Amino acid sequence: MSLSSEILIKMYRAMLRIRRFEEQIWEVYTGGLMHGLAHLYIGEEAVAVGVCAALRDDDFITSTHRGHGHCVAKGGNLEAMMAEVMGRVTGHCRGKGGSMHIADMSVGILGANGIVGGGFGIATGAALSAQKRGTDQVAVCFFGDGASNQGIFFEVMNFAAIWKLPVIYVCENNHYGEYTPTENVTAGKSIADRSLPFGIPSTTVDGSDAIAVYEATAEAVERARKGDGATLIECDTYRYRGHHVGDPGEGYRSKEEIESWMAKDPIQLLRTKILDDNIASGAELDAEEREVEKEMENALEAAKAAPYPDVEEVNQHVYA
Amino acid sequence: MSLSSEILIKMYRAMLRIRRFEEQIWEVYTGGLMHGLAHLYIGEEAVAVGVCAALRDDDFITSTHRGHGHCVAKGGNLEAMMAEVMGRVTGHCRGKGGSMHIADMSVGILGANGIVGGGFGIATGAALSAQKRGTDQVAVCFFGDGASNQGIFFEVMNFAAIWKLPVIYVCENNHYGEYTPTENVTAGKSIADRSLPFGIPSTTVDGSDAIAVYEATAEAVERARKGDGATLIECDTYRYRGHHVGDPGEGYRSKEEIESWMAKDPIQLLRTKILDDNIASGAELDAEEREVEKEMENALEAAKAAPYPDVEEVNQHVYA
Amino acid sequence: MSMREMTYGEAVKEAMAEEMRRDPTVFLMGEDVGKAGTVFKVLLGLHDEFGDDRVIDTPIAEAGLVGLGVGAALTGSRPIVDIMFGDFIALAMDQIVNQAAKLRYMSGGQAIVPITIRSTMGAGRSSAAQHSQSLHAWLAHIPGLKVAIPSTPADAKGLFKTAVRDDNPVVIYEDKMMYALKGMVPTEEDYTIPFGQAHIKREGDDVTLIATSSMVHVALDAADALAEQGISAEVVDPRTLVPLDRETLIESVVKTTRAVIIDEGYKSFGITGEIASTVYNGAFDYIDAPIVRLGAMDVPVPFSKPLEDATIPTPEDVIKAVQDMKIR
Amino acid sequence: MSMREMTYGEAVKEAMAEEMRRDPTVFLMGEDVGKAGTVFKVLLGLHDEFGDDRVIDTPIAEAGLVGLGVGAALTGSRPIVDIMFGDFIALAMDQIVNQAAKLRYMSGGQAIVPITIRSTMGAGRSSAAQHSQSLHAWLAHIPGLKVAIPSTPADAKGLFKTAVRDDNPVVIYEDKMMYALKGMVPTEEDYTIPFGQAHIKREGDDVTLIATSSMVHVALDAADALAEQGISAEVVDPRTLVPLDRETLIESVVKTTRAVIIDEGYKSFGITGEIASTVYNGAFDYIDAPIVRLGAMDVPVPFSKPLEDATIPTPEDVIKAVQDMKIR
Ligand SMILES: Cc1ncc(C[n+]2csc(CCOP(=O)(O)OP(=O)(O)O)c2C)c(N)n1
Ligand SMILES: Cc1ncc(C[n+]2csc(CCOP(=O)(O)OP(=O)(O)O)c2C)c(N)n1
Ligand SMILES: [Mg+2]
Ligand SMILES: [Mg+2]
Repeated sequence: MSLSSEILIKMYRAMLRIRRFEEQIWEVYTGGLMHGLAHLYIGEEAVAVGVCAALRDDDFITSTHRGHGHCVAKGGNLEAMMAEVMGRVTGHCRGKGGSMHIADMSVGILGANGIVGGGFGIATGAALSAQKRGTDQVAVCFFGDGASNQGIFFEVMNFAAIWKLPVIYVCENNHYGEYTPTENVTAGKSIADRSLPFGIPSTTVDGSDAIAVYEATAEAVERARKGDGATLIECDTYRYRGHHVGDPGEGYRSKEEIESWMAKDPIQLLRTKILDDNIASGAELDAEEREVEKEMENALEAAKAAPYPDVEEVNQHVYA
Repeated sequence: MSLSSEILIKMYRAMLRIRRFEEQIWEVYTGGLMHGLAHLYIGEEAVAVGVCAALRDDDFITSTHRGHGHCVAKGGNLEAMMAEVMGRVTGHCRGKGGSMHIADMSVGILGANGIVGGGFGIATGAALSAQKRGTDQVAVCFFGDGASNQGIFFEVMNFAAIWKLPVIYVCENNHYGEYTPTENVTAGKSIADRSLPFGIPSTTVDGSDAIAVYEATAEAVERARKGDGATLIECDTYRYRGHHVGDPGEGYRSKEEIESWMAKDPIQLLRTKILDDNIASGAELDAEEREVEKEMENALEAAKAAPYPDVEEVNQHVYA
Repeated sequence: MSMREMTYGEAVKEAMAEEMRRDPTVFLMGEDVGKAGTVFKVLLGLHDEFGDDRVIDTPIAEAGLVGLGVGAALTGSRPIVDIMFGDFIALAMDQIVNQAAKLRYMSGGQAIVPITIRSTMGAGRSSAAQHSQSLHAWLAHIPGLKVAIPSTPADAKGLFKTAVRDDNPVVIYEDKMMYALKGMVPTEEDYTIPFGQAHIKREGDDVTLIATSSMVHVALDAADALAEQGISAEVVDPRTLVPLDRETLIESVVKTTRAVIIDEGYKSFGITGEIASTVYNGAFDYIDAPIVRLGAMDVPVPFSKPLEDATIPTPEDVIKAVQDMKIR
Repeated sequence: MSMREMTYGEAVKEAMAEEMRRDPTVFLMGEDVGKAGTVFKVLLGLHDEFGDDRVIDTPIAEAGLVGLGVGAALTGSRPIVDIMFGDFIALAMDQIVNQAAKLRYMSGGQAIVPITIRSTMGAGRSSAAQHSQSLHAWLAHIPGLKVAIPSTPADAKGLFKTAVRDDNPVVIYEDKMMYALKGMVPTEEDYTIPFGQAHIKREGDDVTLIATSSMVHVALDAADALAEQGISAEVVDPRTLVPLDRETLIESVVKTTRAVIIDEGYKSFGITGEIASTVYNGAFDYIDAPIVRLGAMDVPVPFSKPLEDATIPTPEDVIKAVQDMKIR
């Protein structure tokens, strides 16, 4: 599969947007502008971006507690996202969800989720709904290595297999669940193997390589749209930062390990590829970067200026 | 593995005891002597008996809603069992559990279970306890093909694998969950495959062949006692009767199918083997049969004569 | 209103069939709901009419089952999910409570989650501790869910249809002991019962019997017997726990000045506490005698029939409670 | 009694360490309880002392985790199972309710299931709808379980030790907002607090504030303010919901004739209804004003701070409720 330069640039830009958004979150958090938790995706950008680049706007995704990257990649709005994280009424969810529940249903983002494994049922059900309604929409379920030990993962794979549902399970194996190394709590040689007993094909890709992720996803999307059912994709990846913004991310992870991952940074990798293949110049890419920077600044300013929701709306939206 | 004639005769006798007990249940039920449900095991005797013959008294089993066979095979007492099914105070559980909760903890029977998949956690936890307490006890979890779709099955296999727990998962694949054919709702080529992603070895055996079941179990028990961890054994089997005593078992299953299974009846198979190998004579086996018949009659009489529990004990045994 | 006699089970089936005919996005899934028509056989025939695509047998995996329903509801379908025994809802609590109930709120009103979860409740079948519970209090406690608990064939039909049409997650409990109960049921296609309207099943002046599901019939039997003793009992059925028609319950007790509340959930920390304290507060100046709460005994439901029988409220229990109030 | 000042979190850790030293069959398992000492860091150091065999990091699989605990408890071990957030108990309800709670009864008294499940409750950390719930009402409803809900460091230690020694399944809820709260705690090794004994946290005559967990401190703050207005409030903490010390609650209200009940569970169908109706009945002839129930607002807990704050009962809410009673 050879990717158009348009897509490559789009992916590059999306990765930058995620990176900048998250760096900004770090500052917003340490600056006391946000409450609660936020789980940073920095280092994993190629996964969300590679996957979502292979999707249509009307396809669905479910996200995780580490959800900003998915939201940006699927078309969430930086301003509405920043406002949400800061609990402002202009947020995607009017400040009611926050970082852990960011959702933009208008572009198929069915929500970040605070329950580890919370997206499995929803994504698989969205695929069932697409099938029942006779569309060719596809649903993607992002989940972590930790989530792969939740029983419902296996339950939904069984459903997906018997009914040939158009769903793609994307595992972001970043080698830790909170402070616990994946191998301590996760049996078997690979998470990708876990779909095989159900007859669902799987593959493992380098999660730092956006193009590889894109290609694996595109293949899975094609299968799904054709009615051939589900796919599991395991992406090998790493979070540079701690489990959440309050965790330095050290102690349980060695300096060497962190550095070895940063040495193959997904954004740098794609930049090099774009430059090597003469798809765009360094100056053009720098211009992208400045634009993203500007967008981010505007988003932050707007979010800061936005009000909190009125206390009167506390009991609105409980029921339709 | 060559089995001693003692074990073969013991297994034959155990299978007869199960068969007679269950035929008796049918009569007790249709005669209005019992309330509620009972799920009959007739046709599947070789599984419970083959497995339990390879266990020690201090090993643990967890059973299912179809639990009489397991209970008999592990050493339950026919009289206490019959009384339990009839809700009498002399039952194993003082009539409080009934058919679906028969338990005799004194011989390691941790209970039949009304929740499909209810034994997974308990058996795996019993194995964990054995490991922590430093014994070499083993725990066996009986479960159905239907239960193999419950998420907790996969959760506990993961636990068992990472901690190398002495547990054996025995799937009784009788090709139906209630009225639904297994293949309609169960993805993949075999249930035995489901442990492979966790690095837990598995095997499939003819569940009508008590000796084959015994041998597979004995191997798994050896692994477990040595500290090498869990095994999954899938037994191909069939229930002759309906899902429960009220269900004729027809309509959703063809006559031919039922007859083809009855043609390789587990009790007849073992009898033939014993006779062919000159381990016992027909007369000796017939004598076994008469003894079982007698035991059963006594059990039934005793159960019928036993009182219901006093209403005063309705709120006893809620707490220790 | 044209009416037809049918059983409670038939009423549920008719509601479902009508809604499936009306709205192509409605489908049903659950364990053995297809050809078998559920283990209670109440849906026999539905699969014949609607086929595999809309009456769907599923694996035994309650969490996944509800999870798929939630995802489908979020994306343009209106699934009905069948959880065979109410006890098994325990396996799907996360999906119901942490997902279905909260998605609308957490998304700031973007989402609707029009899923109907039907399940059963009630002891009395010698099914022992894991197949006899009435756990509706759990779900009534969770904002974002609606909970219906019909006591008659007509209510079953009308509430079920409302549930399917509601844009919110609704859990509807059918007492499995009532499937054969007969009653007159309106036949018109748009017969629905609004949620949050208690129904006075029998009028009376001396005492209010607030009862749910099959306990309504226990209350009605008690009311008959009390009438013979010259005591006039009003029987009020909330019909939905969420929303709860607090006003009607209170008004009745303001009139009668006394109340007995009868529900088949475990007595402690069940719904009778909520209702009793609601009534106490709302009718504070009128209450003449301590409100009596009757619920299932606080023990796991025993298998043995004489024990099981002792755990469920009976008309005699209600009668005794009322007699102790020394009305005349 | 020799005492030492420590935080609520330290008290829990000390209880656990002492019980593990005392009884080799006690072990702890849960997500990130090992080196990380839980995500709240309250158990830091425990793993150093007891090692991998007794302080065990587990996969993220709450149902399996509790299931293993139940099986271990049934066969000679005394596991402590950590469920990080109380919201996640929804994933393990079947194991807790259908297995742990019922095994003893269903086996006719053969089994004991000495498992301690510790989890957290409470909003206030801007953790949104799936990390802020106080769902203790669910488990208090289930016969066969005991439920403890300590409000102070001393109670946390004493109740936790009792839980571990109890032969029944016990669920103990720690409010995560209280981990840093300091208090004096008895140091002797056999300091345990019997279940089913409410504790009067402050004596008073005019009104009884029945409060649980962190709401005890809300009640105490309110009592201080009320004292300045010449109103003497008694603060009573049930400490365990099951068993519930109904007598002490009733006695207090018989004395004061008025009550406010404050709990952080959702208000509707939560524990305040049970307590209110218990008190109404027990103190029927003494009650001078409608009992006020305060609970978390019946909405999924919102993320945005001003909204979240509006959902949790405050001292001002309590004060206002008492003032409305027009005591003087
Ligand atoms: C059901 C549930 N259990 C536990 C948690 C607490 N928790 C939040 S994130 C996390 C680790 C998740 O690991 P993984 O799935 O690998 O995702 P990652 O954080 O590495 O992206 C845990 C245990 C939770 N939110 N939900
Ligand atoms: C959690 C749960 N879901 C559903 C049921 C209802 N049920 C009882 S037996 C059964 C079928 C079980 O099939 P399988 O595991 O293959 O066992 P078999 O009956 O064939 O021995 C079902 C669905 C149940 N008891 N528990
Ligand atoms: Mg991870
Ligand atoms: Mg089967």
